[in-house]
Amino acid sequence: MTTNSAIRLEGEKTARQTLESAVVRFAGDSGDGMQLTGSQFTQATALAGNDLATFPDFPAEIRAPAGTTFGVSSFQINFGSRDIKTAGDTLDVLVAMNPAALKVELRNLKAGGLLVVDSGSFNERNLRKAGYDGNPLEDGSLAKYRLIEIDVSALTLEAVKATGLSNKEALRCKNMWTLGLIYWVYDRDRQATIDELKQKFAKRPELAEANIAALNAGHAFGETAEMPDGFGGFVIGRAPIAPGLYRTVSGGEALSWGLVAGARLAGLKLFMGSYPITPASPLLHVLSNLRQFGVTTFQAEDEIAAICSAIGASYAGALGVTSSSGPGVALKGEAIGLAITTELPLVIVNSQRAGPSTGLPTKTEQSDLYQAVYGRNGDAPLAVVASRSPADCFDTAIEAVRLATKYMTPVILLTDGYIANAAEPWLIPDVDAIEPFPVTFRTDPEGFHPFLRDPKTMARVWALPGTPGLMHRIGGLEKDHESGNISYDPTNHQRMTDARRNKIEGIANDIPLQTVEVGGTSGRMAVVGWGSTYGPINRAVENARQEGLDVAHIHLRHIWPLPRNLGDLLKGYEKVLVPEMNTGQLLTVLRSEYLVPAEGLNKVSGQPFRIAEIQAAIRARLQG
Amino acid sequence: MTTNSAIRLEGEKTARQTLESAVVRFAGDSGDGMQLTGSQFTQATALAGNDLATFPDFPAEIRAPAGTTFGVSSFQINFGSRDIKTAGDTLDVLVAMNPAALKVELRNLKAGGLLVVDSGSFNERNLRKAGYDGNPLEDGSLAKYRLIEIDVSALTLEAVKATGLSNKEALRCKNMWTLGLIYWVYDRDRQATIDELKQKFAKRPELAEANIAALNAGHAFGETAEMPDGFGGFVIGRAPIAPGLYRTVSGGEALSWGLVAGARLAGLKLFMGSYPITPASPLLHVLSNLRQFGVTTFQAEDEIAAICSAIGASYAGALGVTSSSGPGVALKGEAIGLAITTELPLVIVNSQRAGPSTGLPTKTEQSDLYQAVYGRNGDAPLAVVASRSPADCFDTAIEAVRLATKYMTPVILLTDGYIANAAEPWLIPDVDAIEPFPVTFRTDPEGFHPFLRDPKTMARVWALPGTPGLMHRIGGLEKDHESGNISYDPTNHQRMTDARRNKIEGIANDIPLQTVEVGGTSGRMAVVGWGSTYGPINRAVENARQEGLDVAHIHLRHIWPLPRNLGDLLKGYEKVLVPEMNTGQLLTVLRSEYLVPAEGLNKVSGQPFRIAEIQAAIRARLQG
Amino acid sequence: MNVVAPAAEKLSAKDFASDQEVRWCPGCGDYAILKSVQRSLADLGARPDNTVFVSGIGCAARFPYYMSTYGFHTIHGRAPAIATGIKLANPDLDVWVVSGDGDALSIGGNHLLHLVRRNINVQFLLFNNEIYGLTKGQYSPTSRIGTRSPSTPQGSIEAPVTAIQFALGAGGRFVARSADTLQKHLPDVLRRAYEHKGCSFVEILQNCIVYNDGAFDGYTDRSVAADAQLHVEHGKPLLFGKDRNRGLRLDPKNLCLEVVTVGENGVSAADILVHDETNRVLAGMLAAMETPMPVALGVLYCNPAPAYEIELREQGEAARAKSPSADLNALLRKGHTWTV
Amino acid sequence: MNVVAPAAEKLSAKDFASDQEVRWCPGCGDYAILKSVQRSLADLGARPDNTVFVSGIGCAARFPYYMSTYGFHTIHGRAPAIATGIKLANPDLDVWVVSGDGDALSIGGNHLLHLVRRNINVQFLLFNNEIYGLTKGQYSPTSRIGTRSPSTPQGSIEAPVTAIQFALGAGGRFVARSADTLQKHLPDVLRRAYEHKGCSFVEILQNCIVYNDGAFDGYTDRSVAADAQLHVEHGKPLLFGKDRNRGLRLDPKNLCLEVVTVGENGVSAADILVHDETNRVLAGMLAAMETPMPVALGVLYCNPAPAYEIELREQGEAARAKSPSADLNALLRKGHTWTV
Ligand SMILES: Cc1ncc(C[n+]2csc(CCOP(=O)(O)OP(=O)(O)O)c2C)c(N)n1
Ligand SMILES: Cc1ncc(C[n+]2csc(CCOP(=O)(O)OP(=O)(O)O)c2C)c(N)n1
Ligand code: SF4
Ligand code: SF4
Ligand SMILES: [Mg+2]
Ligand SMILES: [Mg+2]
Repeated sequence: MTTNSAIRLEGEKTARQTLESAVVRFAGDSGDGMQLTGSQFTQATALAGNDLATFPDFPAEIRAPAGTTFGVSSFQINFGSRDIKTAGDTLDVLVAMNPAALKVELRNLKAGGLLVVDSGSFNERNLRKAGYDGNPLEDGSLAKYRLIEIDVSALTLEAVKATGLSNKEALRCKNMWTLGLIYWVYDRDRQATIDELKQKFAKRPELAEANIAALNAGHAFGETAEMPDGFGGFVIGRAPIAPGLYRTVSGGEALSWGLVAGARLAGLKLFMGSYPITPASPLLHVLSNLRQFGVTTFQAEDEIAAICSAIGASYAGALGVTSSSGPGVALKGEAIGLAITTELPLVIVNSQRAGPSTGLPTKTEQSDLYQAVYGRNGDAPLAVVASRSPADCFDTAIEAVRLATKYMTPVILLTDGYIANAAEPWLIPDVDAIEPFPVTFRTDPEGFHPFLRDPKTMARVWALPGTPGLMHRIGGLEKDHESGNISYDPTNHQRMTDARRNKIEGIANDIPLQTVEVGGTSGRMAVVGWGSTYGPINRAVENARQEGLDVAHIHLRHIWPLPRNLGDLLKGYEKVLVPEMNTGQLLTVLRSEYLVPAEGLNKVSGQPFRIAEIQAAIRARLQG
Repeated sequence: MTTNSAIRLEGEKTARQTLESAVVRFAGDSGDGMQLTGSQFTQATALAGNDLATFPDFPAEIRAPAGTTFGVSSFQINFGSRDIKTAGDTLDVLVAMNPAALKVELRNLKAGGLLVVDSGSFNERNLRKAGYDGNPLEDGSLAKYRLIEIDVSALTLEAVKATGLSNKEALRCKNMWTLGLIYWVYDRDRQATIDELKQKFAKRPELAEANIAALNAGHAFGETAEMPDGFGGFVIGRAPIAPGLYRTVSGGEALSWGLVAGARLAGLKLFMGSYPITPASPLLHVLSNLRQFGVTTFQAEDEIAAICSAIGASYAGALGVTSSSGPGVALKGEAIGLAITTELPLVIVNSQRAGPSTGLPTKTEQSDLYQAVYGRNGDAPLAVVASRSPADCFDTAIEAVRLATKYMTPVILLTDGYIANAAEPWLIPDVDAIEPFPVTFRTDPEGFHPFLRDPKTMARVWALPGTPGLMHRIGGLEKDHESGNISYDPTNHQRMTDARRNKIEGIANDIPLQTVEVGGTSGRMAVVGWGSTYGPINRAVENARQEGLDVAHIHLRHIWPLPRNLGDLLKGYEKVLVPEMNTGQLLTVLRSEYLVPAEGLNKVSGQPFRIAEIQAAIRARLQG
Repeated sequence: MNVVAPAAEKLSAKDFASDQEVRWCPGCGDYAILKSVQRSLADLGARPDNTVFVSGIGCAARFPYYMSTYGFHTIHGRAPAIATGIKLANPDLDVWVVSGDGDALSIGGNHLLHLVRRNINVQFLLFNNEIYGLTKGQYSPTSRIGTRSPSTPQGSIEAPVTAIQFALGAGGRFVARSADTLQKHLPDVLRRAYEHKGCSFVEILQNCIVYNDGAFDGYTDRSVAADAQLHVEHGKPLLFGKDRNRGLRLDPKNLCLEVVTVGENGVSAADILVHDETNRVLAGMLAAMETPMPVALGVLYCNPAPAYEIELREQGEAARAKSPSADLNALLRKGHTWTV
Repeated sequence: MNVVAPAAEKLSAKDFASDQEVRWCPGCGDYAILKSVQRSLADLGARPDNTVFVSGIGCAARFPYYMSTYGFHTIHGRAPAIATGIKLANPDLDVWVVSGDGDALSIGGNHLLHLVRRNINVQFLLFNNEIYGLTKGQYSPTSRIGTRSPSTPQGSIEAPVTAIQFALGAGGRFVARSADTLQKHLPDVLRRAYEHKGCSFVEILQNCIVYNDGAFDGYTDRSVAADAQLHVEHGKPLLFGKDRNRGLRLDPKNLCLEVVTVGENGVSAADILVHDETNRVLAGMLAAMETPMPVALGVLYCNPAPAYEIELREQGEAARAKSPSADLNALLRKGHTWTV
């Protein structure tokens, strides 16, 4: 070993190798700043013109003891010069800041992949905490990887010495050193990160200076140090992306902004009643900072109060929104029924997580579809839409607001933990160019009845308290089809039940016909998905088609009602495969609606699908 | 008119006419004691050896103002010398104690039916309250009925004069006078009623005396007074009923007793945590009086606390039971998930009522099947059973307890407002003759793990706090498949999800194969029902078969998992018709499970099906 | 639906009555409360079109149907949460919540706690009949120990919650008590509640003639009223009785109240405690009084603090003042962007 | 799973620790509480196999996993209800409930109210860190006004609920307060709670080092502790301070407490209030004290009443005594029957 740089191999560097795409994972202790590292790398990668997708993976514990395997925090990014659909099945590069990170993440690294480790953290204490008997850096167990073993700790201390920081603070810059090195690996520009560090530490310039010094040192190390096999770095060209202004956006942000945009398009103020819960809280947090957009947020005492406050707000003329995850939405069931029967607009966002019960709060799943479509007492229909990706949250949120206000109905918007936390590049839309759908409140007392319906949409009139002359009473008991007064009349109950059902079914006429993402509109197999499985399904179907298989990808945004051509469309395929991160919930809906012999591909491990899993299933079922 | 008896027509009485069956409805003000009248008539009819079915119909208001239409309280009974399956589509006899009762109930009376009215209550005030412009007794509008118009009020006062009661108290005996008359009409024995009155008013013998006097007077009136067309009364012979000891039983009673019997068969104490709600409260009330059977009842602060207390009780080694109606069960969703994931036995009774939301609390419906089967977050399977009639509640309750304890799972038991309130004759079983299914608690620390499973049932072991050496922790987070400790391992989550699912699906091997109630095991049509529609479906299918139609009746007790032969069975029919008092909920399950093109027959009016409605639908769909 | 012209002229109690037939049991105490409320609203010059009655489920909760105002009959226990949403979305509305003892203190206890604590400016009327009326007579959280009911055939064994003590424990800033039959007193209390800016909590003792008849006869019956009711008034001595010579004295050693008679045993008028409605400790002691002490009626505590929705509105205004343009396109473009 | 022999010999604190790795943030106040509880159970001679820890959701609620007793980590806010069921099904178990300020007072407020009111014999430990720890730092119902958090970037605007006042308002019969760092005081309070037959409510001030660090430094920091903490003891004067010469005096006119110094301004030892833990009014006044008054720690109120589950058991026994046979066949045959 040379002093300070623990590179084992020698030789001249080769030229940068051009790749189509790469998957990198930064993994370290919760305190190691891996999420920041990841998001900075994401930004630099976006600026370099790559397409990308990310997957932040937090520990369940707030701040697990240092060095433990359950305290490992990671950030994965897949980027390339072609279009990128998932955060990647397997890793090309793994950065492991400590033994625990290596222990947890190594199994995802490809043979021959680049493995960057901070050898400075591979001391006996850390090895033991990670559950290693020996030191993997020394026992040859990593032979099948390209190991870059560096004492990042020491090099960082060295790099930031000039700033006079304490050892503890100086070591906090390790992540920037590493980031600098990976910037070198992929030939990324450091300027945006430098700017951001300056802004972030505006009040403590010595910290900015230290972090920047570490970043630059890491990069310089890449430029100058010897690398295994003479490794000279990669280059990944620009992706063929639609031109325009881009940013990276997380599901939480896009969803919040979509709701704000939707409310504005409807001409309403937005009221958000919520109660914190993983992974739904980001929505509450983002919206809490948007007061200037006419947004009111209310942290209620529980989920029931949260939805009830939103119902009250809608009743008073705002757009009521409530947001939670599975267990919290379970508590809202009774109140959702009230919104259905009083026919008030309401958007209910469910950021799904692994269940049942408390389940695995930080892991992703799609197992609340039953709850969304069926989970209430009585015949209580509503509309359900689902987002497929972080950026798609913006559009689906607007669609949810449109349906809620146009049809005077609660709408459930399904997203999940993966979408809420992941980020992706987003072609920023021009909000002014979106067709508005302004609400009209009833003001004319002449002939007014609160349950008069629009003959086309079947939506009832919306008359706000405070309006002269329109005083009326509504409630959860069955209502007369006109006056809204309590009615025990059997015919009226049948009529209102039918009206509620037909109103929601009628939405099918107001949503786009189902299109096919990839493949033909008939054939041997359709793979039907919804939500965050979009990426892996899409890539898997594309791959399978390249293998010559006759398979198409259909992805649903509207879960209820379903697009009116969907039944016919599905009947055009010999087989229908429905991959879901649940035990087969959309499957039930499709089979019952269309009597198509659809089959499920079900994964309930808290982890997103891998492309390969879906591809294998397509292959197997087409052969089978 | 003759004095005191307002009989209009003259002539000699004819001999009693023999009938196969009859439908009688007693209708009056809430204060008129119609429910008591009805239950006395039921008893006398049962003692006379008829088969019978009843339908009590209460006003929604606790005590509506006298004379209003919404204050009308009725009791309908169908009885006969053949087997009786429903409370009857249309009335042979209507007793209307006031104008409001006439107004509300007349539409159900057959042309030519017997109409008994208390003309004493047809004063202007009451007529106005009932919404009559004129007096229907005088305007010829009742011409198509056999009207028996009697000043019951005056005759009652007369009859009880000797007892010295106040006018107000004396008039309270009107219902007994009327009952006496109807006893004459059907030639019923008064003794049981006389005994009961004596017992009821043991502390106020003058009231007993007055009521008995009125009863006798009404009967004597029938014997002696002139009747329209010389009407001489009916006679209805004994029904061919299985021999044994009988009683009448309401759903609330049978369900309570079934739960107590089930707990005893399992060797457990019963703990019932509940919160009052219509129509579920009777269960709480009945069980509250059964403390001597090892029953503990707990009126919780809400439905969430109710189920949670039951979960706690099960955890501590009792049989936890909770009971509510739709809106209350909606609130239990999150906690049901906890019971599912901790795999504790629990029985959740849902006495369904008309929804959505508060709906029509006093009206019946079957619209909580979705909620039962699908209404929770996460992949959260449990078992669902449904009672078809008041008496059937006893057996289904035992079955629910058996499944809950044998499989360590929550079981939802669906009943409804109709079943809860109606009463029917019941061949009293010998509890000692029922096969027990005793629970064994784990006590051996050797090799103990809380999530070890019985290889056959897949139920986990049940180890009670208080047991030396078995200390362990359970909870709502995903658990290691053995130790029960928190596990974030993806494979373990998949394994546990599969285990929960397979355990419930495995119950299908432990329930009877589905049988056919009436008709062949294949043919042109199967009518598939569940719950309280049993009666009307059964009779409708029998009638249709008598018309020569090839149709069968299949009635499900096990809603989830479904009997393992059901799919094949249904595929043997050309058509499957699913009548439900909802918009098609079992329909969804059957279509999705078996891909059979089943069709719904849906009635959501808060009223049970009429036989004729189902019969017409069978006819139409077989022709169509 | 009622069309009431935006009238400048004074409305009468009748103008606040809807066209719906009132469906409580004949003789129910709710009738008298309904009348009091209708009369009070008229006297206070409230506008039907600016007034909202929100309720949960129960007999009491049918109240909104009988008012010609806006009305929302919601679900059991949740009226406080729905009222909160209404008030936050439109703070200009006059919002009244009507609830029963089960609705407010059993299933709805948590929402009530937080409504009171947050100090949302609504009038919360708790019709306390110490029983579940609508579900036919089960005991409630305010039922006295030993109450026999369909669910407690052997008698209830729970110490009842004292509504007023609960409201004080929740941090209530306006806490008052009256009774259905007090047709002069109740409107006075309602007026004070209406004028209070913040959450006004009013317990109204209400007779359920069917399931708990006479529960409050010990206080409200004419024959005992003078000696059994203590009408508190801010700044006035806490005196009661036919001759208004009985009063409350503080025992400072034991920190408790005792009933004394002025002119007896050397008790003088100066010994009698003077009611201070801003004193929470006194309010708590008054609330806790039980037979043989008199029941304290009137405004037990009133000590205003800023209402939640006003503070919230101010925060909104501050945010808007900081970024007056509220340009959504700009928001979407904030932070790092790049052009392809 | 732990196999602990039904040992006659005395257990140590370690015997109450499970084999699970403790996963709170390093430096979290929960560690100290865990230690105190484990030590207390050992000292009290509790049996692991007869002890159940029940919790809801939150950082605090992970507690049961770290105890070698029976444990049930339930759902958010519902631990009191589940504990109730456990205790009613088996009154012989020792049941402890561990909860956070959000779990107990936000979503779970209603269940806590009723647990306390019913007087179910459990020890309820509320770890109050005035923040939502597990969900990453949102303000809680005990957060002080102005708390900036991810959901209140402009500062919270709600008056916090005072846990002890709430418990008293709910009718609590045992109400106490201690803090994570008080390693002598806390076990004393836990012992009292354990010995109390009925619901024991214990608030434990707990430092969340990540999201609300130092929230209680004004009371718990060594430098201020003596002057900022008042340790109450039944029958002893309410004195505190380095020199134990500061104390509480009652102002009987205004019904409030004031801090005085013995020996100054003519204040004598006799002027100092003596703590009476059976006096609810005093407990309320002590609970309400805020800076610059000291924080009251110890058993503020203890006034036993029959525990619910004992009364319930007695009712069951009475019912069984009345019909000792409990013949199910006879029950089914009671009332009118007939033979066909
Ligand atoms: C979720 C739910 N649970 C239970 C009920 C049944 N329920 C209706 S009102 C009521 C209690 C009524 O008591 P209270 O609030 O005191 O009002 P009162 O009828 O006495 O005026 C109950 C338990 C319901 N409607 N919804
Ligand atoms: C039904 C439901 N709602 C919300 C959550 C999310 N959640 C978990 S713990 C918690 C609050 C934690 O705060 P606290 O009770 O004070 O405990 P701490 O973490 O501070 O110890 C919340 C909101 C949940 N798990 N379940
Ligand atoms: S049941 Fe009681 S509270 Fe309800 S309306 Fe009747 S008298 Fe009033
Ligand atoms: S977040 Fe706070 S309360 Fe939770 S473990 Fe960390 S320090 Fe403790
Ligand atoms: Mg009540
Ligand atoms: Mg907390």
